[in-house]
Amino acid sequence: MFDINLFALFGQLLVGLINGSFYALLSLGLAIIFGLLKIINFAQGALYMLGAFIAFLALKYMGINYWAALIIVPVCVGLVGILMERFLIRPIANEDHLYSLLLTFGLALIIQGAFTHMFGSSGLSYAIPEELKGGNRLPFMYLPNYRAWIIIASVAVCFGTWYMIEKTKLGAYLRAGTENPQLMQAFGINVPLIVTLTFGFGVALAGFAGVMAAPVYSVSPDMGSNILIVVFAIVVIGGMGSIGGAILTGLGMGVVEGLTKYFYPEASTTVIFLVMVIVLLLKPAGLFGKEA
Amino acid sequence: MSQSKQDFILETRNLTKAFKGFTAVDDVNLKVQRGNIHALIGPNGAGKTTVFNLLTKFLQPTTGQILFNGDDITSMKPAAIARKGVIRSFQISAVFPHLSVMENVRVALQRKEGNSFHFWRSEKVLDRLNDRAVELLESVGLEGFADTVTVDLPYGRKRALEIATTLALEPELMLLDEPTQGMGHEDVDVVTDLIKKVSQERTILMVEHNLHVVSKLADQITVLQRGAILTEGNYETVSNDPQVREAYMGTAADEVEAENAKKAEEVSA
Amino acid sequence: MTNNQKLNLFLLVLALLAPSVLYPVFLAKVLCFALFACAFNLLLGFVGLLSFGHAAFLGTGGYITGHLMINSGLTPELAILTGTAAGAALGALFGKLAVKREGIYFAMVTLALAQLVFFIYLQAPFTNGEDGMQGVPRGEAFGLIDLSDNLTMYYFVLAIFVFGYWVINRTVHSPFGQILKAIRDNEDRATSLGYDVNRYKWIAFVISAALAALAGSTKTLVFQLASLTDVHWHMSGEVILMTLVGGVGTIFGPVIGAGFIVTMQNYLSGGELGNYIHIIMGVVFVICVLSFRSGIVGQLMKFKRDNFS
Amino acid sequence: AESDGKVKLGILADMGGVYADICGRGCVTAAEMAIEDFGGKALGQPIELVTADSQLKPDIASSIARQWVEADGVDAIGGLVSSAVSGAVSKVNLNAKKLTLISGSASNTFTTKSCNPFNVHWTYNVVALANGTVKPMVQAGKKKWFFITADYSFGHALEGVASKVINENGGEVVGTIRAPLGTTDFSSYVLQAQASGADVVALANAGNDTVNALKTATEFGLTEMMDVAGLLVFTQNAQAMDPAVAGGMRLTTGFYWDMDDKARDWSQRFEERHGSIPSMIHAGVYSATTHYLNAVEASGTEDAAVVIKKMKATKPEDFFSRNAELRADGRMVHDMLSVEIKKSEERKDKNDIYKVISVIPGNEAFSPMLPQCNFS
Amino acid sequence: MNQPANIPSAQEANHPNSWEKLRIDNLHAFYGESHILHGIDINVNKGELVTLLGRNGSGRSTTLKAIMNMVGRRTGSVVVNGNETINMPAHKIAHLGLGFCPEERGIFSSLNVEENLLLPPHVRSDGMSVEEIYEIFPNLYERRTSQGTRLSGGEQQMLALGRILRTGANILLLDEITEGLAPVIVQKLGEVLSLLKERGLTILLVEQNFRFAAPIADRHYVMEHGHIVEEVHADELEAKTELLNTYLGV
Ligand SMILES: Nc1ncnc2c1ncn2[C@@H]1O[C@H](COP(=O)(O)OP(=O)(O)OP(=O)(O)O)[C@@H](O)[C@H]1O
Ligand SMILES: Nc1ncnc2c1ncn2[C@@H]1O[C@H](COP(=O)(O)OP(=O)(O)OP(=O)(O)O)[C@@H](O)[C@H]1O
Ligand SMILES: [Mg+2]
Ligand SMILES: [Mg+2]
Repeated sequence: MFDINLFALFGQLLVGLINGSFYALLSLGLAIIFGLLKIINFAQGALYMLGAFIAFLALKYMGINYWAALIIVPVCVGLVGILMERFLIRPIANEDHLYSLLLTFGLALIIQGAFTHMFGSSGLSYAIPEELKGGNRLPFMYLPNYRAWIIIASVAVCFGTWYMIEKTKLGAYLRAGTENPQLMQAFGINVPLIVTLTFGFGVALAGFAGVMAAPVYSVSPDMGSNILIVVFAIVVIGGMGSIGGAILTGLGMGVVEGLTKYFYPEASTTVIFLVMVIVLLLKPAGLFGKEA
Repeated sequence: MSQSKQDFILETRNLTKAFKGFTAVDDVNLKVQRGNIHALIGPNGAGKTTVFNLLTKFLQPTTGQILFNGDDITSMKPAAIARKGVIRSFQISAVFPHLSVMENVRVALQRKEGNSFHFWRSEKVLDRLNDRAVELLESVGLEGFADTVTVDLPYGRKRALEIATTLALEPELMLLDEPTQGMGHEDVDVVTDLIKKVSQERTILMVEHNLHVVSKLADQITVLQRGAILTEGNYETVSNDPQVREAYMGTAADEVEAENAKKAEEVSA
Repeated sequence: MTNNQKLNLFLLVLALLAPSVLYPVFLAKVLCFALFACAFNLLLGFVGLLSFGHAAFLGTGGYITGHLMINSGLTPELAILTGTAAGAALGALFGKLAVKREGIYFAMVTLALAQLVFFIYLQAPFTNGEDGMQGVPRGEAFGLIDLSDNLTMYYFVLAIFVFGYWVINRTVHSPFGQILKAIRDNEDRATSLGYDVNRYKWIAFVISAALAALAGSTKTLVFQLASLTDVHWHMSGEVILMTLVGGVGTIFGPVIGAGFIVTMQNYLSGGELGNYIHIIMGVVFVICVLSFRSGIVGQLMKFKRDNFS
Repeated sequence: AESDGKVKLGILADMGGVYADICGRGCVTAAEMAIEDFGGKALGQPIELVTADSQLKPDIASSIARQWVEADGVDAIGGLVSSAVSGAVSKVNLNAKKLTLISGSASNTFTTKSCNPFNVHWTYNVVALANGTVKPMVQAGKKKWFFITADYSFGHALEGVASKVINENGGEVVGTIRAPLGTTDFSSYVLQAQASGADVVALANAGNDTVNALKTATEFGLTEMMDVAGLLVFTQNAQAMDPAVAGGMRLTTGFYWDMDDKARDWSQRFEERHGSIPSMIHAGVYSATTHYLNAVEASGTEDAAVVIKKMKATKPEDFFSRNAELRADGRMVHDMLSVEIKKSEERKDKNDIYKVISVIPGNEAFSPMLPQCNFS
Repeated sequence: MNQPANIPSAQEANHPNSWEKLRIDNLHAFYGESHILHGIDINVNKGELVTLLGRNGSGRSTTLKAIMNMVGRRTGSVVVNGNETINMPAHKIAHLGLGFCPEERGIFSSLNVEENLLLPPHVRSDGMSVEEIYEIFPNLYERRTSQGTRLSGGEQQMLALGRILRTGANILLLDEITEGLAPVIVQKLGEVLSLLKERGLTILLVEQNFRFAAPIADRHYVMEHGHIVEEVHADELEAKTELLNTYLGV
């Protein structure tokens, strides 16, 4: 009996890690946009949903398979993001950041509303690609291949992104450019372009997460809004703008959630917010954030 | 001991502030005499602003004590210290940009009214402060600007306003961080005179790089270097100290003396 | 000033006559949200703090009042009072945690705390979770006035609204309000002048929370129902929208904004356009942010300034 | 309660939410069809139909209902998916003495705990589902049950009733887990179910939740270890499920479009108008509306107090209601169907999803009337 | 020191057509509604050090910002190394060899001192090496790993200047760089500027501290209310002292 529970516990931890990978991908996207551009992108969830839908439609109407979608969809979503930034967000770039938050909040409502209107909200299902069907029986649980793939793929993407931003000159430009764009221009750096691309990239990550999610969660218009607030919390816990923080916290919170689901399921929805409040009290700038 | 209590309005004992792997203020024992204008000078990064931040508790000392009028204020909150009569000005001018010049002063005066938490009373009760406010503005030559919105003031005027608001609190001890920074010469002179003027019946501790100002104003000078006190004394002693020249003043000191000498002649002539 | 008073008087008369043409319950709803938005705006518009968790106070007021009306013999005004007090208490708690933080952090902390509250209410038995607290009796105000009649209810709500509106108005134009203004302008300076900035923010927060709860309590009485909608973060978003549409930092703006949004929602959810409601609200949001930031009242005031002075 | 001699019907549905396909525009269409088939007029005046989106929120539903019955002279409100919404509306209608024609909700509370003289509960309820689906399985020797329950009133009710049935038939509930409404990732719940060592994992949820839960169950190989029973599955959900997974699953429904000619005939008309085959709720709305209109016509007034008596006095009889009666407690009792989801090879087309296993007589499916709810 | 850097600039110096580095004609600048600069004419030749004097608010910083196209709107003509820039986006202008050190220093808090130093991209090949810069400003070396805005007022000033010396810009726009610096450092800066001049760099300097500017400058422009009201050559200083006093209140 006991060991079964222990197995169950391991299982929960692993599942937690899988969910964590999605949190990581999404909060990474948010953190980039949020930390580097000081834009709070409330539409991130909606774009994640968009990613899943594009994958679904591409498969249904154009026969574009999962693997192709992994590349194509992020690009499409990224483009959507670039258009958003260029034509909606940039005009208010100099206003209080509160406005960009509200703007994207509105966009989120629109996107989700539109898809609900077109597809209804009882989800559509996207088949797991043949190559990743089936799974392996670990000592403590049956691990579907696709779930394993989720962990590997997202960790890889996350690390790549982290490296690009924290360890390259481009990253430094980004960080500085958000602080004092005018001066960076004066130094000879095309800040608006960088900003647009960064936004596009941050959003593309959401699209990528969307494709990853399509086969395991049902593709439905509200799949984004459900997860968004949690991801927000994660970005804050990790320390706004801290890329590494967002990734680690994403994975970590997934695990924490898994544990709660095992020990006290009722609290599984609350736990992350509890953590967030505590963290903010003890370490205002978040676990990995630089003290303001 | 009781002796020092009367003489020194402010005293720090082994005041130390360490940032990550770096000691900005190192075991400083500062004694500020009541009624003096006391200047704190030193190379960049010597720790002057940090000392100010410690005195006003915008930073927590790592170790050491701060005594004001003999009682220990080391563990007080910034606002509490301000209420005790220690008021500071900032290295960059600190005013309420979107309030009118008059309102700026009134905000300071209002504190003593004790009605600042009264959200159920009409703001009209504040009008009785206007006369005093106008007086203060006159004392810094801003009477003409009473209704201007503060953003639109030229830099020097902002400084003056800041000093007026500070005065409104009738501080026992004023801390001025580079009061003349970024000012044209005439502004410098205005502010210098202003400080002289307001230094009556109160003590002033100031950070200043402009040696002319220092030489004109300071009764007592403390030189900081690398967070520690290098020497103390009046302008003569300090400016003739070779270490100080080497570390801080350079030949600038001579110019100043020359100038002062010249001025002296002019006066005598 | 006198002009202003004239205007207020005119509006009051308008409010008194309104029920003769419009459905009182609808009007009451508008007033409740108007009060809610005003309370929110006290914080955003006059202290510069964006709370993304004000729904928590609205909902708390509602649930507490509802619970008391159902299970205790309290008269409505007392139940409302308790609900408001509860909101204030919660606000005091939130405030203690939140006011230390600034800008976006503040928004996020409030959001998180509100989410906590949401999930607590979701699970707490006395709220009936998703079903909501249904069939709350309106009771008799002061034990005399039967509120079950919609018209009476409306006037009762109007009275409460006027009171709340007065409180806000007064707070803004009080010695306290002056300091808030100063703090908003330059916090460090306010501190160095000896003002305990967080105290002031905290008090403002509590006032705002209390009034939000007052709105919630009243709303529950009007609809005889308290539900999770009032605690959901969407509600926190809506109140921002209302304030934005009406005009951030203008005292009357939120009232207009609330009126506008509530009317729109009513019209939409009542009619064929039901399933467009989110899209349309989103569009309104975007339009406001892009080209209408000073809100209706803000625009009007600008127009007045440009043309009549 | 005073009558204006004009029949005005309100349909409150979920136009954009998770139940939109189950009772959204479809419910409106069904009501329209009912009115047209009735001739469009009652008491000599054209029948008015108003519709609105409840957004599945009790507060919105209640305020719309209030406006309708207090200001707009609506006589009866139908459609009503989600117990929360129905509850709120029924409260309002009780005050205003207007009829509540519930076709979409599953909870049995409207004819038990919170029954009232103006409630009419059509189509199905949790008891019927439990009796229809759970009982036979337990009797077939599936003794140990594990519940994955939607964490709100409907889920709790369903779980409660089902557990009762299980225990009465000598089975046992080895564990339950409550998943928040709208959960997208059931993997951790599925793991617990796996660890529970049960024979059957019962999904006491609806709509997307069911679809997602089942999907995850398959992915983690649960379906190979134990049976999965969807306690409430609508045709739309069944279509959304991968036949390879859902194929062979037993479930209970109040109606199946392909059950016989009368049903087929109506369903085809519905499909032509609405674009997809009707759910049991669509059919229920049509049936309830028709029965209501008949009663109005027969009693010569739309005054609810009178009409409800008439409705209870006459037996509903149409393509949906078989051996049906509207009991004094407002429960419409009729034959339910026990069906099995067809495997892909058995399917002719995308609409061919169920094969009917047996008919469950109404009095077996539904629980007997409670004395305190007898409003005859 | 640093011979290799010296030689090419020396050669350039003999290039006649690269003589005029900066030419400003009838430059107007606006911040939203407010019209700050009213038709400025300035030209600076290769290897010259020219100062802009004037009272607070007279528009000196705005002039520099206008050259970098950092103001709300600007009209007129600004020719840098022979290229008209009036319609150029800000980020292109720098690459013509311009280096700008703003009044408010603009140190980046999200970067540490060294990152700040390395941030601005090279606009030309021959910039100072990081070592040289540390040599001039030892404080920076000491604090190189700490967050940029944690530096003291003066250290930030040093960083702001050091930063653009690295980029190899050969036209420097410097706004009140002695502000808040200890006298010794100010002297050091004087020497640095002279050194840069020798290297053939062109410098437009906004300065309050006339004593600092006088000895090193070739020419002075005096500004008032957004106009150039006087041009004074180094050799005329004696003669025009009175005049300057009236303008500047020295
Ligand atoms: N928050 C901080 N974290 C780390 N180091 C700091 C911090 N604040 C100041 N320092 C360091 O402490 C030293 C003293 O700083 P301070 O601002 O007191 O110098 P200062 O004497 O005011 O110089 P200046 O005359 O240039 O203003 C500097 O080297 C600075 O880099
Ligand atoms: N961003 C801005 N928006 C509006 N007006 C501005 C802005 N910056 C400067 N000004 C105004 O332009 C005028 C010139 O400012 P500028 O900074 O060029 O003066 P300055 O000569 O540099 O004086 P100092 O730098 O010593 O204050 C001043 O009246 C100032 O108020
Ligand atoms: Mg300093
Ligand atoms: Mg300047």
